[in-house]
Amino acid sequence: MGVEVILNQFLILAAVLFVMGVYGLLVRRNAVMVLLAVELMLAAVNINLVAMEAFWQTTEALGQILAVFIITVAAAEVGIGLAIILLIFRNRRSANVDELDLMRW
Amino acid sequence: MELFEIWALSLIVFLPLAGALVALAIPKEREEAVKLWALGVSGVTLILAVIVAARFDFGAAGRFQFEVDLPWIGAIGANYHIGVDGISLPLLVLSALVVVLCVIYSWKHWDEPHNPRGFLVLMLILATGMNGTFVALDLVLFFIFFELVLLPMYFMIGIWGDRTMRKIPGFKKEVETRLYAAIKFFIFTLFGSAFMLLGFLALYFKSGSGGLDPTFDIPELIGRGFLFEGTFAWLVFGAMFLGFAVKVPMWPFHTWLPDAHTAAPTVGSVLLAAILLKLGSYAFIRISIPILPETAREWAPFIAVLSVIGIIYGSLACLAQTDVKRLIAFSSVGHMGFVMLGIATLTEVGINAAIIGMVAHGLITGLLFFLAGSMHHRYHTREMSRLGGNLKLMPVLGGILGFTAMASLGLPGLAGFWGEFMALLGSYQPLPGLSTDFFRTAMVIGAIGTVLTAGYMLWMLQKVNLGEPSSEWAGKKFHDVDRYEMIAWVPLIVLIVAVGVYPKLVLGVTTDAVVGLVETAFSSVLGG
Amino acid sequence: MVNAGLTTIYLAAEEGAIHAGTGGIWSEWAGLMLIGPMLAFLVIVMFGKRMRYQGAEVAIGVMAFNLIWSTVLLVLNMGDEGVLYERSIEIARVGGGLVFELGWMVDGLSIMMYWVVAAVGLAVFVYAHGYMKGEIRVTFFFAALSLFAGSMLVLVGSPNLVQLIIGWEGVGLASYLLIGHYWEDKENSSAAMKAFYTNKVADVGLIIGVIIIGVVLGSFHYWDLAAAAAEHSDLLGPVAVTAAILLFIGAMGKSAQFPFHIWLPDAMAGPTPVSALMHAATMVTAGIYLMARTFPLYQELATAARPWMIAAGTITLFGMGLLALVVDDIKRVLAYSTVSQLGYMMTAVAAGGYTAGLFHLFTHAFFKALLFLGAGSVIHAVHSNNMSDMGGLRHHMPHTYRTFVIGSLALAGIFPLSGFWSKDEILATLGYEGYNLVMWIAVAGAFVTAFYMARAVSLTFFGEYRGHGHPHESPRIMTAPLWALAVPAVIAGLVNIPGLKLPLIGSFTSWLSVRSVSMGDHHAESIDLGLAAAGLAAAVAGLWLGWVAFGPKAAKRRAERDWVEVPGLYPLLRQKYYLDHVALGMVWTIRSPLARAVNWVNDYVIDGVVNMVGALCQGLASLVYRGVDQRGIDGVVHGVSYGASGMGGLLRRIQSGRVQQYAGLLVAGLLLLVVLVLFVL
Amino acid sequence: MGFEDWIAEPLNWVFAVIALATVVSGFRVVTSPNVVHAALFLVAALAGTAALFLLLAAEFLAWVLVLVYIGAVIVLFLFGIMITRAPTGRDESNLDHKRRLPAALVSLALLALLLWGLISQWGDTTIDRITAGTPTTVLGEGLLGRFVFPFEVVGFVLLAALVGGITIARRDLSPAEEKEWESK
Repeated sequence: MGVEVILNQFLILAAVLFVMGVYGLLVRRNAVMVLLAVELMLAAVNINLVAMEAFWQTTEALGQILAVFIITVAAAEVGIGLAIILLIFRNRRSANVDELDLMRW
Repeated sequence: MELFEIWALSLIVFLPLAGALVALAIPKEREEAVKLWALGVSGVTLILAVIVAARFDFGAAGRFQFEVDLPWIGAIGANYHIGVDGISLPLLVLSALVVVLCVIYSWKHWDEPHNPRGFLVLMLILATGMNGTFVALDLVLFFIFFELVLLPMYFMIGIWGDRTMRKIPGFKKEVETRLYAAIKFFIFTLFGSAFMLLGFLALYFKSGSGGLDPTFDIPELIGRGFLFEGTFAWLVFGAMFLGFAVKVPMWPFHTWLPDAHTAAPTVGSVLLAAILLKLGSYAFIRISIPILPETAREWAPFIAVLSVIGIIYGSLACLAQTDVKRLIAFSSVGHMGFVMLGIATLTEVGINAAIIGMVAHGLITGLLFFLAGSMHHRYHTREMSRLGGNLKLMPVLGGILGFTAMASLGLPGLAGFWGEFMALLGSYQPLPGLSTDFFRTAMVIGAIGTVLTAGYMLWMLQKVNLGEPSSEWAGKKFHDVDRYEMIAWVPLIVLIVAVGVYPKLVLGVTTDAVVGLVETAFSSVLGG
Repeated sequence: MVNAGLTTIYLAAEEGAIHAGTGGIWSEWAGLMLIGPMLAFLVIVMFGKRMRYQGAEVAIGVMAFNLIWSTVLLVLNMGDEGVLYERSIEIARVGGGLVFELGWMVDGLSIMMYWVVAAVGLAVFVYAHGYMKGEIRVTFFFAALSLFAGSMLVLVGSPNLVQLIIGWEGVGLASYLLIGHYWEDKENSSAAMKAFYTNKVADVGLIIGVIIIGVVLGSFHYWDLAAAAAEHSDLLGPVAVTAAILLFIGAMGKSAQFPFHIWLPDAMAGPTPVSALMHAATMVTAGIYLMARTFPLYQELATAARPWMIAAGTITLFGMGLLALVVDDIKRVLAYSTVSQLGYMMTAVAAGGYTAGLFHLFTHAFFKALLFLGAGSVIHAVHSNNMSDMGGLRHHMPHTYRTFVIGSLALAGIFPLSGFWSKDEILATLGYEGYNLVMWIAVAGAFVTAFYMARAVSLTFFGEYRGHGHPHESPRIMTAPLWALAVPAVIAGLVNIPGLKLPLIGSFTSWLSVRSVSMGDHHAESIDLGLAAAGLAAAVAGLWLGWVAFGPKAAKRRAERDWVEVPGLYPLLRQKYYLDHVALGMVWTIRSPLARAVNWVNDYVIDGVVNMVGALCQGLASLVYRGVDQRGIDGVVHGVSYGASGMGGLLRRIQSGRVQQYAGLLVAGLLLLVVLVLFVL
Repeated sequence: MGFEDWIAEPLNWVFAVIALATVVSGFRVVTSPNVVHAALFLVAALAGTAALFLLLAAEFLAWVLVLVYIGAVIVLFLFGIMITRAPTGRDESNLDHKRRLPAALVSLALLALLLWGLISQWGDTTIDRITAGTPTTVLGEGLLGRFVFPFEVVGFVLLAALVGGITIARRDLSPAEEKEWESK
C-alpha cells in the first residue's frame, strides 16, 4: 500500500485510553463504574494487539485471536462482576467501593 | 515396598493439604461428614507416620531415610529434597499424632463462630506445614513450610479467638484480643522470617563460591561448611537466629506467645504449643548448628544467657498471672528455655535433651492447653481467682490437671523431667572450648528455675484444683470429662508416662543422629 | 574392731573378693517389690472405686507380699554369706557415654530398707484401713499410700543415682498428695505445698550433685562412685567436696535437717497413718539412706564436708527437740521428735558411724510408727489433735496406752528397749571419732527427748479428761498393728548388742555389710558402760522431770500445758525460731514484688517496645499517607491501620481495606519500580 | 517524516477523526457525572475501537466487538446500573471520590511513562503494509487449530462465569422480604 501509517499512533491512542481507564478505576466510587473503566482498559489492550499484529505482519492472525480471547474473558468478567456487585448491593444497600472496607482492622 | 519408601513422606506432608481441598468441596452444613473426613485424613497421615517410624532403620538413625531428591525450581537450584533422620522422626510422629488428637477433641468443642469446615481445613493445612518443616531438607522448601503454618494459625486466632476487648498499653483504642494477638503473632514471626530468609539467601550465594553451583540443599550446605566463616558466618547465624528465636520463642522475642496462646481457640493453643514452637528449636538443630558449627560456638554463650533468662523470667512471670492460659503460655517460655539451653551446650547430651524436651513439652503443654480449654468451656472464665475446687467439681478433669501439672514441673518418671535434667547435665560440661564456668553458672540458675517452675505449678494447682469451689458455682452441674476429651487425652497421658519411664522411646532414635551431628560439626574441637 | 584401711564392699565386689551369694530367684525377681506397689497404685486409681474395700485390699496385699519377700531376703542375708545382686535395664543412652538405667539392687543396706518399708508399711496400711473408715477419698488415699511406699522402694532399691532421683521425687509427690488429703482446707493444701516445695528446693542440691558425679565419672552407678572414692580417683577428687555437700543438701530436705525441717511439722496436716509412714519408713529416712549409700564418698574424699554435716545434724538433734517441749498438738510433738532423731542419725552417719546411724533408723522406724499410730488412735477417739483436749485416757484406751508407753520408753532410750541400744551406739561412735562436744550435746538431747515424751504421755494418758464426748478404745484392726509394732520396738535393739552375735540371726552390722568385708566404719565391739550409763541417766532424768512437771500432780495444780515458760526461750520456741517467717518472707518476695516486677517489665517494657515499634510505624505511615493523599484524610486517624498501610502490602491488606487506594498505590509503585529500573539502575 | 506527509495519507484523516471521538468518549466514560451517560459513552468509545479495527483490516474482530460489547455487555451494564439503583441523574458529589487529584497524578505519570516508552521504542516506525484484511478463515483455523485448547478453556470459563453469575446473584426472597422490597 505504501501508506504512511505510523505504528505509534495506534499505540499512543491505546495508551491514552488505558490511562483513562486507570483514572476511572481509581476515582469512581460506584462499582459498576469501576467495571466500565476496566472495559475501557481492555479495549485499549485490544487495540494494541491488533496494531501490533498489523505491524508484525503475522499470517496466523495471532493478535486477533488473542483479542478474541480477551473479549470473551472480559464478557465473563462483566457477568461475574455484576453478579457480585448485585450481591453486595443486596447485603449493604450500596454499591460504593469505598464503603467495602470489611477487611479493615 | 520401594514405592512406599519414595512416597511415604510426600504423602504425610501433602495428604492433609489434599484432604483440606477435598473438605472444601463438602457442603458446609454436613458437619459430621467434614469431621469424619478430617479425622480420616489425619488418621491416615498418622498411620503413615507410624509405619515410617516402624520401617525406619534405627541402626542408621544418623542417615536420612525415605529420602526423595527431585529437581524443583531449576533456576535457583532449589530441589524437592525431603527425608527423615533420628532427629526429625520423633517430631514428625508427634506432629501427626497431635493433629489427630486435635481433630478428635474438637469434635464437640467449637469456639464461636462455629464453622467446623473452615476450622478443620485450616488445621489440615497447618498439618502440611508442620510435617513439611520436619522433613524438608532444602532451605527453600523449609522456608515455604515454615511460613505456611503462619496463615492457618493467623486465621485460627483471628477468627475463632478470644472475643473480649483488651486495652493495649500505649494505645488509646481498645482492641479485640484475638485481632491484636493474631496480628502480633503474624508480624512478629514474619519479622523474624524476613531475617531468616536473608540468611538462607546469603548461604545460597556464598555456597556458590569456589566454582561450585550455589545450592539450597541442607546436607550439601553442611558439606560446604568450610565456605562460611568469619563475619559473614556470624551475620548469617545472627539472621537465622532471629528467625528461629522468634518462633521458639526465646526471651526477649517471646511477647507474641502469651497473647497468641491466650487468644487462640483451644486447639490452636494446643497446636501452637505442641508443634509450632518446636519448629524454631528444630531449625537450630537442623540448620544453624550443622551448617555453621564454628559460629554456633561463638553464639552459644549468648544463646545460653537468653535461655536462662527465659527460664527464670518465664517462671517469675507465671507467678504474676491471673489467667490460667496465660500462665501456661508463660510456662512455655521457661520450658523452651531449657530446650535452648540444651542446644546451646552443643553437646550430645544437650541436643538430645533439647529433642526429648521438645517432645515432652509438646505432650505436656499440649495437654495442659487442652485442659485449660475444657475448663474455660465449662466455667466460661480463666480467672484463677474465680476458679477453685475444680477437683471437687470435676474429679477426673482435676485429676488429669494435677497429673499434667506434675509432669510439667519436671517430676522424674514423667516425660518433662528428662529434658530439664539432661539440659542441666549437658551444661555441666559443654562442648570443649566453651566456658565451663559460664555454663555451670547457667546450670545452677537453670536448676533454680526448676524450683520456680514447681512453685507456680503448685500454686496454680492450689488455686484451681484444691480448696472449696467458690459460691459462684454452687448448684451448677458440671459435666466431667466427656468421651471425646478422654480419647484425645489418654494417648497423651500414656505417652507422658511412657516417655518418662522409658525415655529410650525418643532417645533411642535420636542419640545416634545427634552423636553423628555433633561429631561431624565439631570434629575439630572434639579431637576425634 | 578398729577400722584398719578401708576396703569398700563395692570395690571388693568388683574384684570378686567377697563372700556373698546372689540370693537366687529371690534377688533376681526382687524388682517385683519395686513394681508391685506402683502397679497397685495404678490398679487402685483405675479400679479402686469398684472394689469391696475401696482398694485397701490391693494395697495391703501388695505390702504383705513385699514383707514376705523381703523377710526371705533378710533371712538369706543373715547367713554366713550375705546377698549381693544387682540388675539394671538401660532406659536411654544419652550421648557423651552416659547411660540411664532402671533396676534393682539387693545388698545388706537395701534389704534392710526393703524390710523396714514393708514391715512398717504393712502395719500402717492395716491400721489405715480401720482409721480411714468413713473418711472421704479412701480409694485415692490407698492409691497414694501405695505410691508412697512404691517410690520409697524405687529409691532404696536403686542401683544408680538417676533412679534414686526418680524415687526421691516420687516420694515427694506422694507426700504432697497425702499431706494434702483434706485439700478442701487451704491450710492443708498449703502444708502439702510446703512439704513438696521445701523438698524441691533441696532437690536442686541433689540434682546438681548427681550431675556432677555422673559427668565426672561417666556413670551414675553407686559401684563406680564407691570405687572412685576408694581409689581416691583424680577425676572425682577436685569436685568431691562440692558434690558431697550438694548431695547432703538434698538429704537435708528429705530428712528434715535444719533449716529444711520447716515442712515436717506442717506435714501433720495429713491423716495420721500418713505421718506414721512418712516418719518411720518412707520419706524422712531417704536422706539418711542416701548418706549411707554414698558413704564412701564422705568417708574417703569429702571429709571436708563432714563438719558441716555434723553441725547441721547437731543443731537439728538438739534445737528441734526443744521445740517439741512447747507444742500442744500431739502429732507435732512426735514430728519434732522425729526431726530431732533424724539429727541423731545424720550426725552419726556424718561422723563415720555408718552402722550406728542406720541402726537408729532401723529401731526408730518401729517405735516412731508405733507412737504415731498410737497418737492416731487417741485422735480418733477424742477428735482433736491437741493434748489440752486429752488427759486420763489410760482407762479408756488400755491398748493404746500400753503400746504408747512402750514406744515412748523406747524413744527415750530406756534399757533394754530398742532405742537404748541404737542411741548408745551413736554416742559410742561420736566418742570414738573424737566428737566429744557433739557427744555431750547428744546426751543432752537424750534428756530432752525423754522430757518431752514424759510430757506427752502425762498430758495424754494421765490426769483428768479435758475433752468432750466419750473416748473409746479403737477397733481391733487398729490396735493389732500397735501391738505388732510394739514387739520390734522392744526387741529390735537386741540384734546389735555390742560384742554379742546372736546365733542364726547374726548382728545388724553384719546384715549391712557383705561378709568378710568391712564397711570401714567404727562399730563398738563392747559396751562402754560409762557412756551407756550417762545416756541412760539422762533419759531417766528427763522422764522424771517430765513426770514431775506435767504428771497428774502437776496437772492438778495447773491445767495449762506450759506452766514453765522460760523467758526469752519460750517465745523463741513457740515461734519455731522464726524460721517459718524467714521462709515465708522469701517466698513472698519471689511471689509478689519480684514476679510482679517481671510481669510489669514484660507488659510495659518488652511489649512496650514491640507496641512502640508498631506505633512508630503507624506514625510514619500516617505521615506518608497525609503527604500522598492530602484530601483523602477522613479526619480520624486510625493509627494502627494507617501505620500498617505504610508497612507494606501485607499489612495494608489487613488493615486498610480501600481497594482503590491499593490499586492507586499499586500503579504508583509500579511506576516507581519501572522508573527505578530504567533510569536509576 | 513530517506531519505534512502523515496528513497527506487519507487513511490518517479517518484515523484522526476516529481517535478524537474515541478519546473524547473515553474521557467522558470516566468523568461523566451521570452513570447512564457514562455507559453510553463507553458504547461510543468501543464503537471507535471497532472502527479502528476496521482501519487495521480486522473486520471480524470489529464486528465481534460491536456484537458482543455493544450488543450484550453494555446492556448488561445498563441492567446493573438500574438494579443497583446507581444514581442515574447528574450526581457529581456522589459518583467520584474526593481523591481525584492523586488519582489524576498517578494516571498522568503512567501516561507519561507509557508515552516515553512508546516513543523511545518505536519512534516513527511505520506499518509497512496493512493487509487487505486477514481472511476470517485464518482466524477460524487458528482458533480451532493451534489454539483449540485455550479456546475450549475460555469457553469453559465463560460457562463457569454463567453458572457462577447465576448462583451468586440468585436469591430466594422470603415473602416478608418480598413485601419489604416492594414497599421500598
